[in-house]
Amino acid sequence: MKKIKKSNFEKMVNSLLQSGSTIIAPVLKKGKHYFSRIESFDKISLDYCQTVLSPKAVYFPSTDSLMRYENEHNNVKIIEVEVPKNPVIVLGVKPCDAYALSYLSEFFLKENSDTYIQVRKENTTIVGFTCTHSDDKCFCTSLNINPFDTKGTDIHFTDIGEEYYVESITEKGNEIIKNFNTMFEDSQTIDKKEYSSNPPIKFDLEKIRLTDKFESSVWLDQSLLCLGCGACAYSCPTCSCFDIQDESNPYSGERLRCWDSCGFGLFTLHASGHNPRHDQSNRWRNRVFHKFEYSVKNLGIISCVGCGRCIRVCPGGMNISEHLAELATI
Amino acid sequence: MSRIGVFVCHCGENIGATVDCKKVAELSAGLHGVVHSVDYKYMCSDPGQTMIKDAIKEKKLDGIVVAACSPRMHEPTFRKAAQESGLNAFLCEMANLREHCSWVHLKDDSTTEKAFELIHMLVEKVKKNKPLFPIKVPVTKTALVLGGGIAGIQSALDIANSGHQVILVEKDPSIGGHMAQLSETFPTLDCSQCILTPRMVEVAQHPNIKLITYAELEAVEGFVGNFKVKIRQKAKSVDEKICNGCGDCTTKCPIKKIPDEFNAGMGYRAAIYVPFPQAVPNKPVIDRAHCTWYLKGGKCGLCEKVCPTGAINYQQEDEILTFEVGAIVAATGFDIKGTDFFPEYGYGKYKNVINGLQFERLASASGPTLGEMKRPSDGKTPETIVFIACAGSRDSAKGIDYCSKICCMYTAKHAMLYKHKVHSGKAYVFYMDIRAGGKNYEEFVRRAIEEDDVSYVRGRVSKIYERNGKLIVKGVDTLLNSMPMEIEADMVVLATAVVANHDSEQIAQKMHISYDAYHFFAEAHPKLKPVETNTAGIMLAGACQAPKDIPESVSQGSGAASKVSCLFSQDVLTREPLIAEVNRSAPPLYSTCVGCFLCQSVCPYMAIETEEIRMRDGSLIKEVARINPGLCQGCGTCVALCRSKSIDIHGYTHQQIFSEVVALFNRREEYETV
Amino acid sequence: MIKVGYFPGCSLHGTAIEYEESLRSVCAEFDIELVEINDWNCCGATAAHSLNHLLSIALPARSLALAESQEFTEILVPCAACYSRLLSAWADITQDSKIRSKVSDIIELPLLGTAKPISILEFISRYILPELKEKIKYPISQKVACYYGCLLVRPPNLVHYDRYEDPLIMEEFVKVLGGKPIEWGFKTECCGAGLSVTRTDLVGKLSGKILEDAVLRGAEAVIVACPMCQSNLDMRRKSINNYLGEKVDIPVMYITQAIGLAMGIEPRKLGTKKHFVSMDKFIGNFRLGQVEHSKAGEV
Amino acid sequence: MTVLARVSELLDSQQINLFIGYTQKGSICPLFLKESDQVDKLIFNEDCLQNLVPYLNKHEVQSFGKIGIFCTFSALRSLLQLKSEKRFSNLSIIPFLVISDDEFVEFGSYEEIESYIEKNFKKGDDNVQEMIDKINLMSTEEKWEFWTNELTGCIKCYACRSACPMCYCDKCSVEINNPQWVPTASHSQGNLEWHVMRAMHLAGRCVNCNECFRACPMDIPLNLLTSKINADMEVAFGQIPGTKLKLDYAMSCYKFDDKDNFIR
Amino acid sequence: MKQFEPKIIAFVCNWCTYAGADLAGTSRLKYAPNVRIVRFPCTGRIDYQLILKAFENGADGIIVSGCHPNDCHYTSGNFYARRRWIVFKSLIDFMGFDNRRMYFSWISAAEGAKFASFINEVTDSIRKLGPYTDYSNLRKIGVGSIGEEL
Repeated sequence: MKKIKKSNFEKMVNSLLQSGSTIIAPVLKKGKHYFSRIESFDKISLDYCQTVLSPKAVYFPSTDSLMRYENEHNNVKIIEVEVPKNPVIVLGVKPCDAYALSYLSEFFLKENSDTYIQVRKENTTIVGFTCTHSDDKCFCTSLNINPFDTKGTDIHFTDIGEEYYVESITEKGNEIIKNFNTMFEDSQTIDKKEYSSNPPIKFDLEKIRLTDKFESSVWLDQSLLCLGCGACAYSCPTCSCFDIQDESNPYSGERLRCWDSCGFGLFTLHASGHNPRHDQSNRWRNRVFHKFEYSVKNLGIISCVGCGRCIRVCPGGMNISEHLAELATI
Repeated sequence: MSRIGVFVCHCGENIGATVDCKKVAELSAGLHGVVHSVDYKYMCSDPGQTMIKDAIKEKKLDGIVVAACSPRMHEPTFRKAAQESGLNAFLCEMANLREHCSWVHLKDDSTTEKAFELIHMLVEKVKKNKPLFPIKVPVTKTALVLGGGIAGIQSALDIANSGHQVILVEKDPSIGGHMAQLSETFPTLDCSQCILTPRMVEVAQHPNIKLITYAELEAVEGFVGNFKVKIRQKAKSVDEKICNGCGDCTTKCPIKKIPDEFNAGMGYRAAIYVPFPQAVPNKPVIDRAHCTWYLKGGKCGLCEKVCPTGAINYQQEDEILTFEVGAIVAATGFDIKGTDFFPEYGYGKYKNVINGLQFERLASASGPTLGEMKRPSDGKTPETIVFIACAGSRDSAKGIDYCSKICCMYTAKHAMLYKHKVHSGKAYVFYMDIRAGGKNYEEFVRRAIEEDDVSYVRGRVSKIYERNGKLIVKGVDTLLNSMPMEIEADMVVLATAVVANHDSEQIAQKMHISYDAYHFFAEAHPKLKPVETNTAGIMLAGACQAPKDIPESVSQGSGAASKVSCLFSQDVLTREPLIAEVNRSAPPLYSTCVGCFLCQSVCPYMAIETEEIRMRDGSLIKEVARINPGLCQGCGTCVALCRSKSIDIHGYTHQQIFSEVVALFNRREEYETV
Repeated sequence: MIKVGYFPGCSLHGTAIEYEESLRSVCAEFDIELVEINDWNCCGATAAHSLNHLLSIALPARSLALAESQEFTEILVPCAACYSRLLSAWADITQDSKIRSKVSDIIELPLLGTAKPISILEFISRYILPELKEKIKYPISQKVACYYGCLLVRPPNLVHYDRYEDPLIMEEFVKVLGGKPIEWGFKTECCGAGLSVTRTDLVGKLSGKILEDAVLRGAEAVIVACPMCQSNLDMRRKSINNYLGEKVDIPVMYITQAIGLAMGIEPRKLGTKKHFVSMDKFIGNFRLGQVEHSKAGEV
Repeated sequence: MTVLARVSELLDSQQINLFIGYTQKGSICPLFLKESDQVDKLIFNEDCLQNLVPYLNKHEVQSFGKIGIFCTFSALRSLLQLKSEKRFSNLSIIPFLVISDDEFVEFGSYEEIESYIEKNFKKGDDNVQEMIDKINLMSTEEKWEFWTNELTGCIKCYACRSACPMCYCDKCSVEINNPQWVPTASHSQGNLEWHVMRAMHLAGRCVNCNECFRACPMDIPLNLLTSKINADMEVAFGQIPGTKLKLDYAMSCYKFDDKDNFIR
Repeated sequence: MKQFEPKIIAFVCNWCTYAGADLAGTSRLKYAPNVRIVRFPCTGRIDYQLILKAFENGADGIIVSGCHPNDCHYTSGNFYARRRWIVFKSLIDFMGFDNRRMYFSWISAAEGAKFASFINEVTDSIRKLGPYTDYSNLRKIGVGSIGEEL
């Protein structure tokens, strides 16, 4: 275990910036935090509860170009898109988001490796931070995630006052420590819990049994508040649905992968006009089932990390932790 | 994959001199989906057209672009050629290389480049064209004429005489309209009734005319050739079939002091009445608003007692008559402003300030004074009389900006009639300008001034007040020193403005025709379609469109009749299919139209109606807009208004225009190599 | 207490002081405070507006801007000439933002047009009329002539509270006061104020015709709401009498004076003694008891 | 009678099957009541700003048939505007405007809403006007920079659309792909075109409820766009959306002398 | 270097401006060859989104033209269009679009000369402005990138 003085941490970040790494970190804008590319250390604002959007776009951008093509008279020429390979460091990732990023790489890479995401993951270093601020919307602990967990990070920092307590998790983490070995000092193992936030447990995960609730009326009751936008899915660190769009004119075109949301009515609309998820309640049920049932079946992981973003952004006041608590009681 | 043919015309030297047609054809051949591209000296010539026809057949073309002159010139020619070779006419587009390119630019690469681009745009458009078929609608050869004034009478007679059935509807108990109220007519001073009544009788006797008086329009549905109209026959309370028109009832009726509409309130009539002696039909009706039987619950009943034929029927009810007609002539006439519109002239309280129509009745031999000049207050002969022209008209402060057109002439006539009856009298006319455009009109006015010694004063009257039994008229003579002048008059006649009927707005809405800011009905085009309305199959006649005198009303009546006859000369109407349509999609949506009906309010032709989409069991799924193909003229305003883009217009579809626009660009670099 | 912005103009502080006195006395009875616009200036009711349109707006607009800064949304302008100028300026600046910004530059004050001038007649019908009836102690019972003059209800495109030919609003007030307004044709005829200095003889003719008709129809007083009308009809009696060839002694009073009298306000608080033509006869006639009453009050 | 008692009464007597109001759960959020037993959870205070009318456009909500609803002033305007656009033909709606616990207005008809709005009309938010004025003062380049920056943040979640009472199309035209009018991708151009289109669709229809701004997770001031053009339209055409029961849509009428200073 | 020649697209109605352009042709008036005309039945049909599409696809300037008020073949299409343009203009001005690249005009079927001189004037002024890339460049922001804000 290592530790690093905060002054050295700043020097390290500046040195990484100078070496050409792209650094993405929480930044304060108009009173809210967003992950954003930074040009200097002082833009970083680690003193935050939750960013509006998750860092998932590091792997999975909201709009991603998959390929381009050009018409040459009656032939079509395909132009491949190169994913940039420059090193990217994501700084200040909370355990919930790191957990989510590890889910995303499972999802995109486990069976059929998605090249675009593969390349990005290879070039990205996730620098995790122990969570220090939580609010009434956070519920990671209810999902058995601790606010100081290291899953999904390459290197993990814990703020212990004048210094950061540092755990290297992967080879990429070791690399950083090696590169800046003068700045890191050895440290005792500490109890990170003392330094982390501690969101209360809101429901008993064990009691949520979805399998027999598919036809329950609870979905309609809960989804009445839902207005059917995609704010929850787009802010969610694990939502991975996308839509393929071809933008074209008679001469050329581009194939794009764009975020999509199962909350949209259009999501499952068939060309025939039939929509198997016609009502918002069907879509809401799918969202909960996906996170707590299907992803467990497919990947063995619950794909909700309790970050609470969907609760914060919902214009209709949907609160998934309350809804899960309700599900745990029936 | 499309199979498009491009045909580049040289138009002799017209295009060929500035555009390199051969190169354009070569470049076009390289366009995606173009399988045939040629140039030729004269595409519109017989060999040129044969070239196109042969290529369509041989190359199995599914769309052609003829790059030649303006489509406004030869589009029909080439569409016909396409049609003749089995390609739907609407799969042919024209690129305008002559008017829009070769004639307006110099011989240059950029001109050739433009020519090619124009073709390219239309190649992309024509790929999205769909076969269209002319719209055919059957025609019901019966016309409805609304209004039995002189315009309506003329229209009805002309249509009937050309062999078609006519239904003539009049709101009053008799036809005749305002013309029947007039004493003499300008510029000939012949008796109005003498020339009108024979025509009224002709209407009544014409085998092709069904006359319905005391009736009003209730509703109009449908479209050109296929209107369904509902007429409310107001209860006359007299059985027309039995009544012999003896007139006993009207003389015996005890309620006699009802201001007489026909005499413009200058005389009185009974509660059961015939509006005037020459009325057609000459049968009385009961005015229920004044009749004791209705007001006092079945008392009186005198008319029933005296009627020799038992024609009185107090229990008669309004009846709704339904007719199917192919065309409608609106000839609902006009009204004039009352004197109460003019506070400065005594706002209706001075009995001796009257309007022009009232003067007509005073001057008429059949009027309340039997044609003698007697002023309303005391029956004395007015020794000094003042006529005020433009009372309201051309006065934006009164909200009437237009010229009422007939006042100059009838004021001259009035002054003349007065002078002819009261030789010693003094007549003044205050006017702004004299507008006497028309055959023998100016001469008529000069006669009034020169022969009949009417004093014309160019100036306006600011105020009239009564003092010592005289009307003090304060005005100004702007020609003589601009001095204020005061005239002590015995009677004043206001040539009040001609205005639309009070209910013209409702009538227009029932017919779905547009009207102007003054509620006069709007013609389809002020110059070229003065008789038609925007709603196909509905024509206008007379002063319901704008103020008009008798000859104009008669001409327009005949014009409307001839439009109707043209319409009726065909059994089936054929229209270009370039009209808008609301989309359909798979259930459960059925249409992306969400039924907000904002498009309805924007349609100049009121062609958008409500369509109910129902389940097989009859339950309503949704209401969507539907464009009536009979009414739509294809302007596309609804298309651009529709938020969900649920409306599209054939010939200019979203896809077609979109492709045209996108085709134009994105190829900046390529030109370097051209 | 209702506070209303108040633009007196030069007349109400000078020749028409009795107009202001009576207005304030009446307002006091209705718990209305008239608050003078700070540092108001001349309305520009001269021929200026025919020489420079922009400046003719700017002059009254300054007073409008000052009223705005005092947060008034309405300004009572009792003088008809001031009212006309202020209203025209207000209309110009509210209808055209370009003019507004130009004028704002000229007067060097922020100007939005949020303070709208209202005439005395609008003011009465809005603030006085609703409760007037119950406050009448001595109804006027005589025939009176209501005279509006040229400016009070014009121009038609700006003034909408009454019809511009043959207005009726003052007659309504007089009826509430118990009076009998005559029907006559001179309500908006010219009194000759524009020629008051240059052609006094014409004033005699124009004003004379007005008074002649009022007298002929049995009116015992002329009621006005414009200082110019009042001064012409009241002060020019010499030339009027010259023109008419007889002496007319019909008094000319402000509508506010008439209201005050009917409410029983002491005549001295209404400035009734400040006219050339005595109002004593009229006051005596309509309610003999009133004078005694007020005297009793003084004791 | 308090408003809560009245709501209970309506629910108990089945004059309404659903009541949509507000409740406080950490923050204020909508509450859907089917029975009167939880009526005491309803609250109404000055922080209850959300326009609940958009819920009435959802077919799931419409299936309740008879619905009571708390309305803010702009929500009332949206109800009226929606009615003029022939919405809610199968729905009976009882809107409530709450002033205090004991003081409330219950509307029995749309005519009553119309006359209430006429009598109590209040202009939109001053802050919004202030922002608009601020942007108006910018140069063209500054405006462009301001808006492209703001709209780059858009993630195309369509929360603005979902939360807008006036967005009720069965198929939004952004979803039309033949031709593809608006790029669905959330690149800057797609975002800009989407918001231009949305603003144009709300021209003459926006009731200034500012719901789009409130709903936007990225805090983009979308309400400025709609408020700006509707304020301009009010000046130019004299029509105010959501004040008339009879359709009074500025984009579907015209005056002969509509003023323009740019058409040559 | 070749001189920059702007690409201009004109959306015109069939009855007035298209006919006016025809008249310019029959009168053999000469004007700049930079404009491509798209024919519509009426200005009422012209969708504001087409303006965006044209800019998106690289137009340097746009002309919208139809019948003078009161001259509309369909009586009122141009009045509705005018309102639409007034509103659209207020919106895009507020959003900072380069309003020097959009021209609106009324050109009747009789105004061939006006059409020709208008085209020349528009072409000249847009040529001076240079290529319009602000709009089409937007397409490149936010694709495949991590973006400004995540």
